[in-house]
Amino acid sequence: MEIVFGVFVSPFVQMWTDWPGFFLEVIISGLLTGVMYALVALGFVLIFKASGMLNFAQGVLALFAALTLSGLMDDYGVPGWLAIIITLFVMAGLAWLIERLMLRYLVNQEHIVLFMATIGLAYVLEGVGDILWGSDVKVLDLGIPQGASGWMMDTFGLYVEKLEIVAAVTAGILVAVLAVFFQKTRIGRALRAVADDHQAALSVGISLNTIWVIVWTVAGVVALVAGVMWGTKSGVQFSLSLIALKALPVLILGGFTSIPGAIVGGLIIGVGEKVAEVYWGPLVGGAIENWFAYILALVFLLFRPQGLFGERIIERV
Amino acid sequence: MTGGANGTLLGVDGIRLSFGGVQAIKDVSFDIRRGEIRAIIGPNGAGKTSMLNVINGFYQPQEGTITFKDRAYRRMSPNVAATNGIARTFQNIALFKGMSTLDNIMTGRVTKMSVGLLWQAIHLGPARREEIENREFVEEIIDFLEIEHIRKTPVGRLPYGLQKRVELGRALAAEPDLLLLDEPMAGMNLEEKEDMSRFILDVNSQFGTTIALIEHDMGVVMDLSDRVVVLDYGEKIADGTPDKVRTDQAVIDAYLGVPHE
Amino acid sequence: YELTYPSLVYRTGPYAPNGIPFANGVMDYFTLINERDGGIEGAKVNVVECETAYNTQQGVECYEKTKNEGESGALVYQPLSTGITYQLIPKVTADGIPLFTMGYGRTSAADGTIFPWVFNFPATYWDQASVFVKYIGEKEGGMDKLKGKKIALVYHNSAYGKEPIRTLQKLAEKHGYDLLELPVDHPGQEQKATWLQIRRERPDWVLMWGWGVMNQVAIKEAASIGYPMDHFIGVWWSGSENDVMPAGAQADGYLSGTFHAAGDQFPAHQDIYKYVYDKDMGAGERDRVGEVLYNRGLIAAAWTAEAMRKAMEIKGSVEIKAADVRKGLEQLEMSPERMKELGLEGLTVPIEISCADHEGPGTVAIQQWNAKDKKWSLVTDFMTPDQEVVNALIKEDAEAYAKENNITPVDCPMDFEEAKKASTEYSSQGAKVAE
Amino acid sequence: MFYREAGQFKGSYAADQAIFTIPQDRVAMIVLLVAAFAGVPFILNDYWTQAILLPFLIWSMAALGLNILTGYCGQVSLGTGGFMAVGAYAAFKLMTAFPELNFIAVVLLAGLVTAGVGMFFGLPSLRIKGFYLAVATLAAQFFLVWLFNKVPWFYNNSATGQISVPPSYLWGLQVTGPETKPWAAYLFCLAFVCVFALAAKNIVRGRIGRMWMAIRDMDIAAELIGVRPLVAKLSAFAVSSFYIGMAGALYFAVWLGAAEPTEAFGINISFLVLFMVIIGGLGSILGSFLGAGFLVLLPILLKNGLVDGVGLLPVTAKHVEIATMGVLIIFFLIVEPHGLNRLWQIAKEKLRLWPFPY
Amino acid sequence: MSVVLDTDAEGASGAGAEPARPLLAVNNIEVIYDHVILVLKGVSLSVPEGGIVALLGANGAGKTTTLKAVSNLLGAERGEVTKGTIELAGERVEELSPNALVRRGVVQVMEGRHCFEHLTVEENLLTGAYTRSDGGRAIAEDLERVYRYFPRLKERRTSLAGYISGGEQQMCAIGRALMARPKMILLDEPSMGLAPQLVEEIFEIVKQLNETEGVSILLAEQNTNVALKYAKYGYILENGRIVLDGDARALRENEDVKEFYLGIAGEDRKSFRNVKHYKRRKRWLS
Ligand SMILES: Nc1ncnc2c1ncn2[C@@H]1O[C@H](COP(=O)(O)OP(=O)(O)OP(=O)(O)O)[C@@H](O)[C@H]1O
Ligand SMILES: Nc1ncnc2c1ncn2[C@@H]1O[C@H](COP(=O)(O)OP(=O)(O)OP(=O)(O)O)[C@@H](O)[C@H]1O
Ligand SMILES: [Mg+2]
Ligand SMILES: [Mg+2]
Repeated sequence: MEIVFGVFVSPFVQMWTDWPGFFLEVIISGLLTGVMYALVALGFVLIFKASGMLNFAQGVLALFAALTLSGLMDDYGVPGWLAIIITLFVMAGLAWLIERLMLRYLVNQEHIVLFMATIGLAYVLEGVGDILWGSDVKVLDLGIPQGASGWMMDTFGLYVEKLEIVAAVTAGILVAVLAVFFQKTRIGRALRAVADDHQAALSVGISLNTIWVIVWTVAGVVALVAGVMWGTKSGVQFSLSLIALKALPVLILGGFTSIPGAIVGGLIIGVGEKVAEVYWGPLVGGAIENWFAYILALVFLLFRPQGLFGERIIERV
Repeated sequence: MTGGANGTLLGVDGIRLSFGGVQAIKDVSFDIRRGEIRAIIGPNGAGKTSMLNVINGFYQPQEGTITFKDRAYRRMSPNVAATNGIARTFQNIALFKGMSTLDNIMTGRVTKMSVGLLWQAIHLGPARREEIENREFVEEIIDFLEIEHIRKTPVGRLPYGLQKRVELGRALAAEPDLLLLDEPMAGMNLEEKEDMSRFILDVNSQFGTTIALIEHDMGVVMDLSDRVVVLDYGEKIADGTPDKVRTDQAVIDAYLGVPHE
Repeated sequence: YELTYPSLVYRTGPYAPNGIPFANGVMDYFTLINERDGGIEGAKVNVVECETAYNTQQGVECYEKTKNEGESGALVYQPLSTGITYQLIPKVTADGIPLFTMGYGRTSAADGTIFPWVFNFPATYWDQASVFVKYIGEKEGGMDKLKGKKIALVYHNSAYGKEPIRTLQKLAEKHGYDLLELPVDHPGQEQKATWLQIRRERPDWVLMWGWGVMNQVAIKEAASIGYPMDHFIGVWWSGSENDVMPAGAQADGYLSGTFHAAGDQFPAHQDIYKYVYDKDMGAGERDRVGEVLYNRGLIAAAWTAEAMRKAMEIKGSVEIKAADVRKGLEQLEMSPERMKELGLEGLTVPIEISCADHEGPGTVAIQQWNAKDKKWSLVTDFMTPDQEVVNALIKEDAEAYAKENNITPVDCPMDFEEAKKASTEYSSQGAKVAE
Repeated sequence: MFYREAGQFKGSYAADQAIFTIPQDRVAMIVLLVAAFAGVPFILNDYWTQAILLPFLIWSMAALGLNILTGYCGQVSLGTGGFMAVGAYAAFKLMTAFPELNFIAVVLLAGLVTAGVGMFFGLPSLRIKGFYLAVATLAAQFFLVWLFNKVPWFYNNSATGQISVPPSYLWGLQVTGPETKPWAAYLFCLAFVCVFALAAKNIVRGRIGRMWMAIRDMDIAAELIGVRPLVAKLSAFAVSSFYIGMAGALYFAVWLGAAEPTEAFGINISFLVLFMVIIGGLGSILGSFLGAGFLVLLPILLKNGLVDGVGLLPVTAKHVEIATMGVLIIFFLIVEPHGLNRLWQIAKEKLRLWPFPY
Repeated sequence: MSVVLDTDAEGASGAGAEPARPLLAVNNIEVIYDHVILVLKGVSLSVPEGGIVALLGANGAGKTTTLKAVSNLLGAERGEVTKGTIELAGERVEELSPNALVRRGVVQVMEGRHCFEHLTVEENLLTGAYTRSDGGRAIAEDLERVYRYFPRLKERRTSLAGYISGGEQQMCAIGRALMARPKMILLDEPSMGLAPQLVEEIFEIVKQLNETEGVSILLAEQNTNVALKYAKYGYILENGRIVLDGDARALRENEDVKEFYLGIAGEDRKSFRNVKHYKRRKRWLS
């Protein structure tokens, strides 16, 4: 009994009593980190929603975008805004290539095969990215504010990362736009149709090719945003692609097919893992946040196998 | 075996089933006697398939009881149903696409086989014996249904009609006491319907299997079934011999449209 | 006669940014040897690079692939990864090829009586940990002041990261500071939780055993929570240009351990420009010569080359094999004079290895980052670790290993402690480093 | 013309159930085995064993395991790395705790332990399906690695958490530890893999295998005809983990000789094995071998080809290699989504029809 | 009316003869699945402008395959047309993408429904109008029209297509095709799983579309009675070959067709109960 108490209650009580602000800080930074994850998760959701494909290359896509951007700025001294525009075009071109060379030959295949293909794609992008831009750490500076927000610090004595606030705002906007796009528009409907049944989609005249170019372009853009945020945070380098692993629990928690789910999932995971690490980590030797995120998601899934907002899994004979 | 030759094998009583707003089945009761062929008909979306799903425990009704072999179940579970001898085929074919015809039918005998993992691993002694015994039984079914030629073909590649036949085979493999057939003849041409009818009749007469049959082809229904129950919008609107049902005005309005000869 | 030096590198994968400059340093130095001196005693060195991507399986593959390469066969290995080191220790012992893990790998390999084929001079993680504590003591105004202080260790949650823990715990017992252990999982882009804890616990000092992206993020986070950089000390794998650059000006004043100086102000570097880059045979970009990790690679190569020379001297012929190089390493003496000849004077300490002691002096200096002119510069002399503590640990671990794998210690003229003392004496003569 | 089953009739169902119904196949198989056991050991050198054969055999074992779970029972798992770690650490603990324990027993026990762990982490599969499950299994991956990294008991409190294998002997032959003769290590693994490949084949063509496949192809229907999902799925997890556990033990004890959890059993292992299974062919025993062979050989061929052949710098070679790997994976999925195994079958079909098409 | 009949009678008879302006002309195509399974061994047929053509045949004869070949959906099943040509209004279409065909007004109702499970019934129907550009009003009208045809769908408009009954799904699939306002519909077993009176209704609808809007129909159907009742011309397909074709009325009179497809032995339909037990396996080829 007192073990339970010791684990679930006392750490918090004690924390709260000796420094309430701190608990708040943990929560806030949890939320913000969550948003950062959500940015990555969004990319996954888009592609899954539109082709039932778990796009493992999303992380590398973000890396690739960030590499291109910083490469353009450092190596060719292109001004930031222009570099961004060029990168957008690059991502679009990439989407086109991917469709042309890969997706169109994989129509109507099992999801696991598609998943596998995206892993192959991840390799290709990784190799090409390295060859094009080299593998040293690149500093990415688009003048996005960084560091602790002085104002918060002074007024509330709270430590809040500016960069993450920017990220939060961006994510909010993205989600709003994309959600509307998917639920309300004709294309959006078509996308969901494709995810359900490639062949039937073809039979009603939906052109998978165009659909996929569209989605992958959008996903590329989202990847760029994620890449910029994380790149600014930790410098642009190979490891950037590994944030995909941070996005996965967010993904299943929110539901593969739900855009708002990505955000909500992000928030829950973010807070969950931070609280766990800060309050429980010390009890067991730390570094638990990685697996804790997954366990947390798992627990939710046991109650809702399709994630919080995912499409119902249809069981019918 | 309990109950007399003509005792009821299965009784559904006051079944009520709804999904959110949709009332799929509204207080339906009927019974199936041992050894008879019982047809369930009705317009699309009347609740026929749902009824089968209730009988073999895939749907849990909000109200009502199911009595099978004189045991009353508040709610049936698929496993209980299967082990007690209820087998079925499905409206939208539910075969195991990746497996060969043979394996599909062998799988139908899952409740009849039991040899443990280790024996299986060395595939000798009991495992091998069991495998061969069951294989022989399955081969009989295969002959019976005349699908020898596709024994080893992955069912995914078979044309629709044959898949239906394999599915029947899989159900038969379980040596069921009650066989539920959901539109076994959909998408077949006349000749195949005739074959299928023959199979159904033979199963019924040779193995004495009781059969519940959902079918939209009136010809078939009227010819094969001993008694017919008619559902419409989840309600039972008629129940009786084919001839009685055929002439029932309510049925004609709701379902048949034009009276069938 | 051609000498084969297999260079296991990782120019790809998550740690590439650190692997590349090191590999370039090695490559350039041997190119210099070949170009300027026509090889070692006239025998050219053939550097065979093999990409491990810092991955053990590939490391093994590289080892097996290269070990019989060329006339001489692989003469010595530098696996550049704790993981691969642990793989290779038994293999090299069986195959009779020396393993030179310069300042990383298995610390207890310092004990030559139990690890005859493994060398890890000039210092180990445990020395380094103890030196950090010593430095802190100085700053606090005496070791006694350490009592009640709080020191946090932020470490890469892996074998490598866990290396210093025991030493720090032992020293904690000794000096009465309390130690706060904060692991960070690979790769470590997300360390909010860690740094929130630091913000809460307010440790007086933070030590970091970081690697790759973890370093950059940690330094940024530290800056964000306004942790004083000059109380933040990184291990020598957390103290390169890569690690501090992304944090920009905020990183100013950040400290890290090292066993050599940074910069290209040494004669050897001038030669490298002259003989290597001017003939554009350089392995990397000219303007990155002299970076911390570059110099580290260069020194690794220098010591290796010297060991080969020694081996030839002992054998009296250039046709050396791996076994000879082991002898060369074991009797390696890098005197101040010799360093001057090689144009390395002041780059690092003189060292002398012996049969029992494969670790050498174990002295470590502290360097500091100057964000304005983007330079690392030494801020201390080379300090000797608290040897009684460290040596004890080394013996303990070495013996444990000996028992596990029933190894009988080779008998050496001196036992480990004495040998250690001797080599420390030796290197202290040149410990003053030209600023 | 010569590769036909025409005119070969099976007298009994037993004969019809044989693994190789076509004599030509049986002969080929025997020849292959003889070569593998009696031929290869003589032409071995360290490089071949360490860099190609051992990895091939051990990965094949792991792939077999995953294929049982993913290919036959349709439960995608990304926990392979973690489960291999369980096997490895079980082996390590056993070997250090009971030095005189026969190494065969060690491997088997390691497998059993893993089977238990696998079953436990398989429980969610009763509720969670498809990619949700796949991602959920990462929980196992991360947790297990964390555990072995954290709890000193697992690595006998060694200073750094590295484990290294003590030497062990079978019939006076050393099978683990540095002085092991390459051929000894090779034969040991080969024997293990062959025996258990056969066992796997037997299981999947029997009742249990059919149960798994039924669950894979249509779990609802399967349940309705009397397959118990609980039994089917958990048994799949158990058997699969058993194989993966043994693979883990061999991987650590025979091949690597030393390991640390974060690096040797990382998530990339999970993916690697998954690739092998998919590339080789889901739901096919042969496929597991083909996949393993493909993914072991390909990088090495590319590496050597690019460096020694084309003469690229190792680094560029590496990048090109990675990219090419990707391209090839995609290429193979496009030509044959059902994997190398299916290609092989089609080839045989064609051969059977040859010289008359169709 | 009769005129039409004659023209397409001669039009379609025999692959060789050039039909009088057929809308769709399939010239002895061969289809192979998975590189090895030869399914269509030279099938030729043609559908005249505004015609209703029935494609009859046992299971596995290749009806579905033929339709998919026309609408270019084979690719998705790893099948391919290896020989022969397919022309739509004189234009070669084997190379076209399926959606290009839909834009040209050819829509297929696939065998086995293939509704979009996670979309509601209404969304399913709207997706049918994906290729249309004639504005929301027109589409809304057609939606109403479909609901008029199938009141049942209107009741279930908001439920996910995955959950509706088999027959409802069938209606949904047909309705979805109608939403595209096609010039030509390829119907694969439309009557499957539909209640008797609905079957009649559907064919009435088809007939009406054909007459009022001149929609051409290619119909693969097992229910030969109805099929030949509404079709103007028929082909009989058996293991991948056309074995008999001709004017619908002619086919209805054909003795073999009578026996094997209409089940009319002599005068009245024989009961399923007293089907003979001896195996009848008469085939035109074999
Ligand atoms: N799981 C479910 N969720 C929601 N609604 C359902 C579900 N299953 C069935 N329904 C609804 O219940 C009604 C009855 O469905 P059912 O499949 O039993 O009809 P049916 O009699 O089989 O029709 P058909 O002859 O077309 O197969 C239908 O309106 C269907 O939409
Ligand atoms: N995807 C596929 N792969 C391999 N073979 C196939 C595939 N689809 C169909 N076939 C084969 O092609 C032949 C024709 O199939 P098809 O579905 O066209 O027949 P059908 O006339 O439509 O039969 P039904 O009336 O039952 O629908 C069948 O023998 C079937 O085995
Ligand atoms: Mg139904
Ligand atoms: Mg068909």
